[in-house]
Amino acid sequence: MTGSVDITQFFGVWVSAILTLCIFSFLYKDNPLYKFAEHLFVGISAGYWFCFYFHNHIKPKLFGSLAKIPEDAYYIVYIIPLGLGIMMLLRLVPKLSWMSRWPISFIVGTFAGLNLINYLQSNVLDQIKPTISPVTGFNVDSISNLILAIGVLTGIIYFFFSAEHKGTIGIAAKIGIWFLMVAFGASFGYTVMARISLLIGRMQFLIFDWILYSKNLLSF
Amino acid sequence: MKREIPIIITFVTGILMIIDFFVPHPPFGGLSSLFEIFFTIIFSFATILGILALSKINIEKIYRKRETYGYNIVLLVGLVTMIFCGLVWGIGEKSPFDFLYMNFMMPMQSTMFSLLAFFVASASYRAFRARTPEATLLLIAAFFVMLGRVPLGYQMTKWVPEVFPSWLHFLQLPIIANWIMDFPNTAGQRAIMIGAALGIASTSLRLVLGIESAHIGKE
Amino acid sequence: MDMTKKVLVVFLSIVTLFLGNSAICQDAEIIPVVDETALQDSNLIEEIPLLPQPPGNIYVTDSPNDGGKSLTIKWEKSPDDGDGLNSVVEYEILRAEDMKGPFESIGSTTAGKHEFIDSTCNRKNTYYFKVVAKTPEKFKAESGISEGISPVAQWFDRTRLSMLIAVIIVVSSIGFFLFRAKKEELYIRKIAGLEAIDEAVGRATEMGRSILYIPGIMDMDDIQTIAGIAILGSIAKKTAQYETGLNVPVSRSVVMTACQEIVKESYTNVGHADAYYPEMVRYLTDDQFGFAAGVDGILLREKPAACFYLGKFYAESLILAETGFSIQAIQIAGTAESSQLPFFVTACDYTLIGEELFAASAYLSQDPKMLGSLKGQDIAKAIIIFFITFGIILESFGIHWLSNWL
Amino acid sequence: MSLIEKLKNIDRRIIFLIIGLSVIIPLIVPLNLPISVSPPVQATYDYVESIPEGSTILMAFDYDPGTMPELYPMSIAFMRHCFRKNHKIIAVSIWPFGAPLARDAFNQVGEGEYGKVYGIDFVNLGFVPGDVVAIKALARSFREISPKDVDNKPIESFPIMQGIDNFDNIDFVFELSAGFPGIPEWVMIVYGRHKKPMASGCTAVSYPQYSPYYQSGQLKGLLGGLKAAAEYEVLIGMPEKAVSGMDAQSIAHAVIVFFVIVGNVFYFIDSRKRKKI
Repeated sequence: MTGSVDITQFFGVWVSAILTLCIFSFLYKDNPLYKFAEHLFVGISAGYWFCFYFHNHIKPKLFGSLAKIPEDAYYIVYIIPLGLGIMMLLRLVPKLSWMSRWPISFIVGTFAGLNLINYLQSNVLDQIKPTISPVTGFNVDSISNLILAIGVLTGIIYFFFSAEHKGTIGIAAKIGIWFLMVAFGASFGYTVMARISLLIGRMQFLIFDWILYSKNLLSF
Repeated sequence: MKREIPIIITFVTGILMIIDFFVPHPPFGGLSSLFEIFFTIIFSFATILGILALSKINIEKIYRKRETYGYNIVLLVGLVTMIFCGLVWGIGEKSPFDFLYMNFMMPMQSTMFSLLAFFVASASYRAFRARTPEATLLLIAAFFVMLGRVPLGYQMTKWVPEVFPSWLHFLQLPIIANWIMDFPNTAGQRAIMIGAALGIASTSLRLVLGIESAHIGKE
Repeated sequence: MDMTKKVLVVFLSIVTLFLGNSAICQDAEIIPVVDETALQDSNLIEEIPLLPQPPGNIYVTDSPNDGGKSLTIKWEKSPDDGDGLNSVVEYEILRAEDMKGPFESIGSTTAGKHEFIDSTCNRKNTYYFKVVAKTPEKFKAESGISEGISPVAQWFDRTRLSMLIAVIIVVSSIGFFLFRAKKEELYIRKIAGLEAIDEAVGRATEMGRSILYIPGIMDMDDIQTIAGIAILGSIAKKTAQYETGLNVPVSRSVVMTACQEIVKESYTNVGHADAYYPEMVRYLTDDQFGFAAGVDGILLREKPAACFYLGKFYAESLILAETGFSIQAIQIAGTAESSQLPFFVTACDYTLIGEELFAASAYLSQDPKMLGSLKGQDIAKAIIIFFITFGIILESFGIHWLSNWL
Repeated sequence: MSLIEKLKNIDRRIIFLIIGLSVIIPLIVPLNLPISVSPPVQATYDYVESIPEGSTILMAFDYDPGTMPELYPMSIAFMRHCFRKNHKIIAVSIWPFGAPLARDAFNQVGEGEYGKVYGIDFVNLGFVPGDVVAIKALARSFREISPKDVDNKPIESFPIMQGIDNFDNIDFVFELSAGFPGIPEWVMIVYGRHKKPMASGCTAVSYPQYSPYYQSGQLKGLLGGLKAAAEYEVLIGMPEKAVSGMDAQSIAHAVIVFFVIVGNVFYFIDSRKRKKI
């Protein structure tokens, strides 16, 4: 290890470690350290995303496109988002605040149309196709396919709103909810892993990047 | 007029997006990409509203000297510093903005995220109890997958023969776990996906037709 | 001449030829290639077995089902691709807007392929193409020039026919009941999570505590957020009537605006416009975990008696629900995000699963048109069930046309 | 309150403490438990093995430091495999903080371990804003949406980009996804529109949600979480961070399983007692 200590790095590691511990303190109970970290976090992150949107959306997409109008008249369409964006800001003027409904309607309409199509494609058609698998006899593949199909069908029946869950439909809906429960249990079980991984990552930071790093620096 | 025009806008844009999907011919084709860009611009503008509202609440608290107003000052300092750095020096790598992100925001993000390890443990201790048949299924599935996904589970059942008879091989925990993930779990997920898509289609249709217009304050 | 010398001579002649040629072409307008005719003239072709033969029969068509930006270039593989000398490793595609050039490279593809899609065309222009076969040693052989062609835009994307049929089926079944259904004819099953809303609001009122409502963490481009906002409308009416506190932290500014609109409207509708103030809906931050940290703070300090999480959630779902549990709030959640449902199901008192979230606003409003749309969804589900069952039967008997068509 | 009652309603902070310790201790004192490989991971590995040497792979770094513990070891393992097979890698991120993560991975593996050269064997196109729109635009033309690489050099100048401009020129796509926009969006465009083979790495939590894409063949392979990263490390024969973290993972896991069992035992005893009364 060289004699020169990177002050920025040293400072950064210590700040990170202290803030990490402040957030962890929440597990014990609400306390001034957590309150401090929480407020700092909300402030910094709100500022972060504001700048992020400015540099990645407003600047290149809006200003960049408007600047191209002299070369290519097509870019005049970017007047639309500029206008709608300004209407959004008119909320600050109480008398004109109703104008913010226009941009909101634009957003809602656009994504209602888009989602209608996209979800029917990816969540319905693309899911029906792999569910249609052959059941040809008494073997692992066929039985698994059959279970998959039964699960999908009864699961869909569970979501029936206009039929009372009684009789055949009642039984099917019951089996459906069982499949949903198995799915939830499985997802949960799978998640446990990931969550522990995150804690491992954080602990690796505290143990190796902070304590050992500082120890090495001090012992030098 | 304050209500009709927004409903007309929703209708027209919604229909245009559906046409865009099927008609590649200009001016329809590519309209969705363009509108998605418009959306990012509009919500970026709207962020100013959010920032102002956030500042307003906190400034008021400081002004009224609520007992914990020190924390509101912390929040505002964080906000202003970040915006100042971001607008003056940009947000590129090695900028002050990046330094603040990497050493202040990022560790808090990951720590907040890692709290989930603790919450997952307490939730499973409390909630995974065989109270009802449904809860029992949830418990069993979770149990197998939890064990099957770690080396420990593999250790527990690796003595089960791999070759003959083949169905016995199935009793190995990782294989059971994978099977649960691939079949019953996929089935459940798929049912939710299909149902959700129909819910989305129906809601979208109601929005486009102006029957539901919660977004503009009308119920 | 012994073998080694022979090889050496061939090698040297290749090197000089290659160096010379590229040197000449540095100033030329056309991309450097080994001109085959020139080689034949100088009888070098016999001496240089490494030179590939050019691809043949270049043939350009309009790419179907697009907006007129794309052309499909096909060619016959060079005889030295995979066969013959087996020296071709790559084809480069050159394009010009005039038969005389200049030809510019627009992309390449590995050997063995004989098709390239150029998706950077403009309908107003006519294009000419050449395909160049290349060897690892950078030897090139050029095909002839294709006939001029302009891309054409299509009015219907035929690959999306099955999707069009699906959209027509779903939209017409929902649409039919949306307009035809009468309230008295409609039965809608009970949804426990929604029945519990009154209980939750009542409890908060009794305890004199507030209600926390989060319409997810995503923006208005997600229908789940809109569903969450619609439910907020019904809940705000109740809190207005009972004069219970309402606290709506949001993580998107557009959502803040929309939530303010609907809360204000609800308060006005039940005659409590004076009780509404915009800060009921407060923006915290766009950041997922910054938002979670902020909401945790609100939960611990304001101790709401009831928490609603209805919309799109990601990993913060369990952070919120477990903190809510620790303050003994009654919790009602709902999302279509299947990876987060398990956490809500385990940590909350009631959970709306997937489609139930979207049905909620119809259910709460009891508006006949809205309820009719739920009936329409059921018809669509019945059709899907039929399709899957029918498909599995066909498939089991070895008939594949349905799955192929999908 | 009886002992059973007390244990049933145990202060959750005690659970927190036990979990914390069960992660920290194995990190300091490793155990080296063996690891089995699951089919979706094997399938990913096999696919990378099967494509001809020198193919061009598009690697999308769509995650941020928040999910690094899971996805970064995965990126490293996959990258090692690719470079060992002499594949070329084009990295791109539609998540803002993916680009520096890609740079770190290239520095460590590409230049550090395999001596690969920037611009020839790999390139980092950096962050492309616009979510789904960005993917669509990349599919159409790299040069159009991202004319400069992460260091603002024109991508034209790199040999690796010669003749490569859109998804039609790519042999394989590997998407590392921590959420939206992620796997569904990429699948929609890469598989749906361009019919190109694609595999993915995701966090363990989203694995169940995306496994239908693997089941239906839209994904050639799928890596879920740290476990899959550890499996991949084993497959390429280079056990590292993911494998070492697996010990802590296993112990913490066992502790949680133990909690679930204990919780149920107490619940069972308690409910029997109540029946007797």
